[in-house]
Amino acid sequence: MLAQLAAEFPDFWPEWSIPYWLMSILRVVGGLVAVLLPAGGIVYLFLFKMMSFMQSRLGPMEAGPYGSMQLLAEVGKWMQKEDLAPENADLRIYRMAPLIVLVSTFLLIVVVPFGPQAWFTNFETGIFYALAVGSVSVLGILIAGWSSANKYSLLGGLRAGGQLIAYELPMVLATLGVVIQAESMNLNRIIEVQNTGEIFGIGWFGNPFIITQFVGFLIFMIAVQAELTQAPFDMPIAESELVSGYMTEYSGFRFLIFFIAEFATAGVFSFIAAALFLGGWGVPFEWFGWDNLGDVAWWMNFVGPVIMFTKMFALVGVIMWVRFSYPRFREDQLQTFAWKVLIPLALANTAVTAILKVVL
Amino acid sequence: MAPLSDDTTIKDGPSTDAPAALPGDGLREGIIDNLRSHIGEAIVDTKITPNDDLWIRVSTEAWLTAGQALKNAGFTYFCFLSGLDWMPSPYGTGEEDPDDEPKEPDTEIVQGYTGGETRFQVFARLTDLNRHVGVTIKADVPDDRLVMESWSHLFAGANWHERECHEMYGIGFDNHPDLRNMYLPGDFEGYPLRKDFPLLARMVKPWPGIVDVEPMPAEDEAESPVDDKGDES
Amino acid sequence: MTLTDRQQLSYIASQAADARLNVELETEGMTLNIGPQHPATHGTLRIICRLDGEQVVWAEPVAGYMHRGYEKLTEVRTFPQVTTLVNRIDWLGSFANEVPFILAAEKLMEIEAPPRAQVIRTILFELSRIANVSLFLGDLGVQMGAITPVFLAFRDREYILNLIEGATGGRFHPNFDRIGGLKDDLPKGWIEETRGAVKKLEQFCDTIDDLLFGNEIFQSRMRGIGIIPADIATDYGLSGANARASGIDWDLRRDQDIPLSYDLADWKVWTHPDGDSWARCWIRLQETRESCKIVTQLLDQIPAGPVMTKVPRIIKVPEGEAWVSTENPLGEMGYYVVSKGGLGPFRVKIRSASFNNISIVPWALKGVYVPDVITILASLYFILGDIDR
Amino acid sequence: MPKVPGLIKGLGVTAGILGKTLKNGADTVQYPHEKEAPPIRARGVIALHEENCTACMLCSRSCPDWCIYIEGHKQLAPARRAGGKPRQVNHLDRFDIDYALCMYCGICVEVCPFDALFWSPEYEYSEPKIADLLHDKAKLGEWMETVPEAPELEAGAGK
Repeated sequence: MLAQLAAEFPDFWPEWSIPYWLMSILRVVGGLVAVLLPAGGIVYLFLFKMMSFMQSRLGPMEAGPYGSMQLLAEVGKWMQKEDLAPENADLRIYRMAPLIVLVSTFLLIVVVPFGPQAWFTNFETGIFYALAVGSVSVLGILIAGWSSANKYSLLGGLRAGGQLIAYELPMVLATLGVVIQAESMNLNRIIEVQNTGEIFGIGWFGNPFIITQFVGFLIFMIAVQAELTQAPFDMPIAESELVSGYMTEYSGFRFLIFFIAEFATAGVFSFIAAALFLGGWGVPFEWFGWDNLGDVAWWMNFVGPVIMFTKMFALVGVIMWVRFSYPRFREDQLQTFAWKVLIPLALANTAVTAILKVVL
Repeated sequence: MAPLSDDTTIKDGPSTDAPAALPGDGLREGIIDNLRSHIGEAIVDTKITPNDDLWIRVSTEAWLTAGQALKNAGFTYFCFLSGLDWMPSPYGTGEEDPDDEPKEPDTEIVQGYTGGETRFQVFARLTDLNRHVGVTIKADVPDDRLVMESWSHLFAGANWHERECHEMYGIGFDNHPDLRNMYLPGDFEGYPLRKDFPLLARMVKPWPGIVDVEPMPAEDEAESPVDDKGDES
Repeated sequence: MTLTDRQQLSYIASQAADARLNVELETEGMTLNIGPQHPATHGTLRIICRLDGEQVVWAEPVAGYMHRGYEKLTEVRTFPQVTTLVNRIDWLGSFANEVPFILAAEKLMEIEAPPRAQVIRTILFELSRIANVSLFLGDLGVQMGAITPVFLAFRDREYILNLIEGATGGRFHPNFDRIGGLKDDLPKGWIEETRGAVKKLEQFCDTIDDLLFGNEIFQSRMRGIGIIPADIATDYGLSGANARASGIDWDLRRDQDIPLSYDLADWKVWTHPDGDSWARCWIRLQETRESCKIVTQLLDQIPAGPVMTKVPRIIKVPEGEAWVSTENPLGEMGYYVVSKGGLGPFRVKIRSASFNNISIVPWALKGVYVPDVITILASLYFILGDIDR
Repeated sequence: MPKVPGLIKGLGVTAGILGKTLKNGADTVQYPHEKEAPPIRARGVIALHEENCTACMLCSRSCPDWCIYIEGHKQLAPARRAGGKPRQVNHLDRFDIDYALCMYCGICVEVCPFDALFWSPEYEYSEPKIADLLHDKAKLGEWMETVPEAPELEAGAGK
């Protein structure tokens, strides 16, 4: 019965249309899931468990089995807390700042494809858009730092501003290599190229750009680490010097938003990195005899997200692993590293890619 | 910029099993003679405890020059500087039975090693890191004007110690850059380490050690409160 | 004294910072209060920094938020009661605080502890050094955002604290030292347990070496930062690892005649020529290893015999003055005890290491950046109870 | 062997501990569910053996913090030997220790000439209010049950 249904399903798939309102609801729900699920998963898996295990302890164990409900308990705690604001704070924008940071995360998820048809929007210039709205969070952080009327917050906000802008550039340049190789800025197209491509005639594994663009991948991940302000680049937060920097004055619900945004953004950036360098939602098309995006079977819309989430968690795992192992740089060392090492390297990478693209 | 020493693991720290040549009393006498040759009669008194330690008391005026002379003689390491109040405390330890006859408080000021004429003294300790010998240097603080020369330009570390001494004993230091309180609020009255400053913790509460064993009703109270139950045999 | 390039640069930076304060400023500086409630101040130290951008042009520590007036309290306590007070000066290495005070009282009474007590004292002294410095090594990472080392430090320090508790009854405040010896002998099985724990601590040192000291980021944060030349160090009375990191070969365990059993063991005094934050931290790492070595060697050499000499039940210390200082985990800690022949001391001057070590902060912080303030403070290593007493 | 960069080594250390924790379990103890036994000598709380106390005030007087409060009265106790005269003994009315003040130095236990005070390793007696930390002789007596035997001494311990 089920097998029969499954066999017949592809036939009516193209005609199977969803009304616009349902589509909209699906997208909103999907967006919430794609942002909040990674955030929750990352916090539980990495922040609560992996970090604890790396420090030879168990982490939260009381709320739910193996402490799995701990995050919900924390959310409950934060919701109950008083919404505090410093006396001299610029209240309106002070309250707005966490939302701006969170909104930028939601804006980012819009272009991430989870399957051949499972996307929110299919921009032709998807990666350009992603890099552009990725910087919106800087505004939120700067606003938070300035409006808190706290010197630590101000220093943290300024550091964050300088750092995020400095690392935007290597990130853009690192993606440039991918864009040159894929000849497209559409993320779904980039994924398609990776899964249909071949390296020196071997197409069995596709062509995930992590192999040909390894330097670009490294630069991208370092830049992501800095964008996310995770150690060793966490000086805007720097709890031991700036007492959490721009987040110092936030409490309760607003802190929760910052907190969610931090880990949701880690997830979304890892989604993008997975799409750019790890072949995204796809499996090498050759395995199933697909030629292009149009051929991909319908079930990839359901398997794709699973693959995406797996890759995302793997990447976030590396980000968190680094975070829990390294001390942080100093602000000027970080800028030096960005401008004197990463950017020249990324430029060279782009140039080499471009030359090879033309030559080969 | 290259690191100052490239090797992060310097393997040849000096190693010794036994203490390097320990100072003898001859060395300590030599120190006194050396100091006397510089500040002359300003040395009022000295004391050597055999194979142990050395005290020198200098006159009030020579406090700074003595420090300078000692520093030049190799005592470069500044250990501490503080004050002494030789007046016996009028309050005791707060552990007196109120029923007892109040004892006449001892008011005689007796200075310790190397003597002295005044109630307050300052003392400091300097160490010679090469010869492994230390010296305690003392000076009287005149009773009518509790002010000494500051050592803070001689030993930078004396700055904080003099501030502490000023706040605790009320001894001033001339030419000290910044004689604010370290611990106490700026408008605090009194000098806590002076013996006539009461320790409130021992004043506000009665001593629980006062014997509080009610005697037998209709019995004479000559017996000691401690019963002989313990030596049961 | 010849200055290296780096030291000169540090001087130039601080001079530049000075000059900037003196000229008419077009921009306004910012005063940043680090503390008294701040994660980097290990308690309640407050550091007022005047900043130009993120560069410190002037800094001053404000101590005293934890002043407990121990020097006054000693005046109303008997000699055995004072030991419980001095336990709480440097609360991470508390046994080490008792020893110099007891030695000073013993010096005045002209008695000496029996050899067994001396060796056990030395072992406990070194164990409290390990407990203290291992926490420093872990905390060092936290000051720079690496959160893992501190948990490892807490885990491994626990082995030492268990030992101290097993022998003395108190984890943090042993109160085990008595005038004339020790309160009690070691419980059975303690020596074997100590051997195992010390091995674990040696492993901990290697882990920290790999995880933190070997890390290039850590090195770039610590190298050439907060250089303190030797003459400045002696001027301020820096002691312990801070002085040895400036190339001063001075260790009170070796360089004075003291009734502790350091001469029974074969160990090294480490010095480093640089005088920067890195040197200070590295010296402490090496010292922890040396302490492990001392403990392992002394465990084999505990002589049989009593742990207490004959002392009267009610201890009256003869009139006199005595100064005894020992090489405590934080540096030179000494007590100047004046006795008038009574039950309690007439005056006790407590010379604690952190007080001097932290008085150099205004000098050392000139011209550095805010993040370096944290690393320099961390590398100078102070404990609030040791500053304020 | 070429030197492994510290950055890689650091990642290796944390991964190693992660693996060890997964394999052998954590080094921590899940406190309310499982408890570590404190050492025999641990100074947890002071227990009072009331029968031995003669209200001699020695502990109260030697306490550096003045946190022991003793009251008593004299009364007649039956004679030790048959036909003897009734003895006069001190009866303890009040023996309070204020654990909010106590520094756990153990001087009172040491000075007690009649073996009435003991250290117990018991540690779970926290109270929500500081005032409730003033424990009376009934409470102190309950802790007598938890007082362990003194440990054996290490070889070579002399008298």
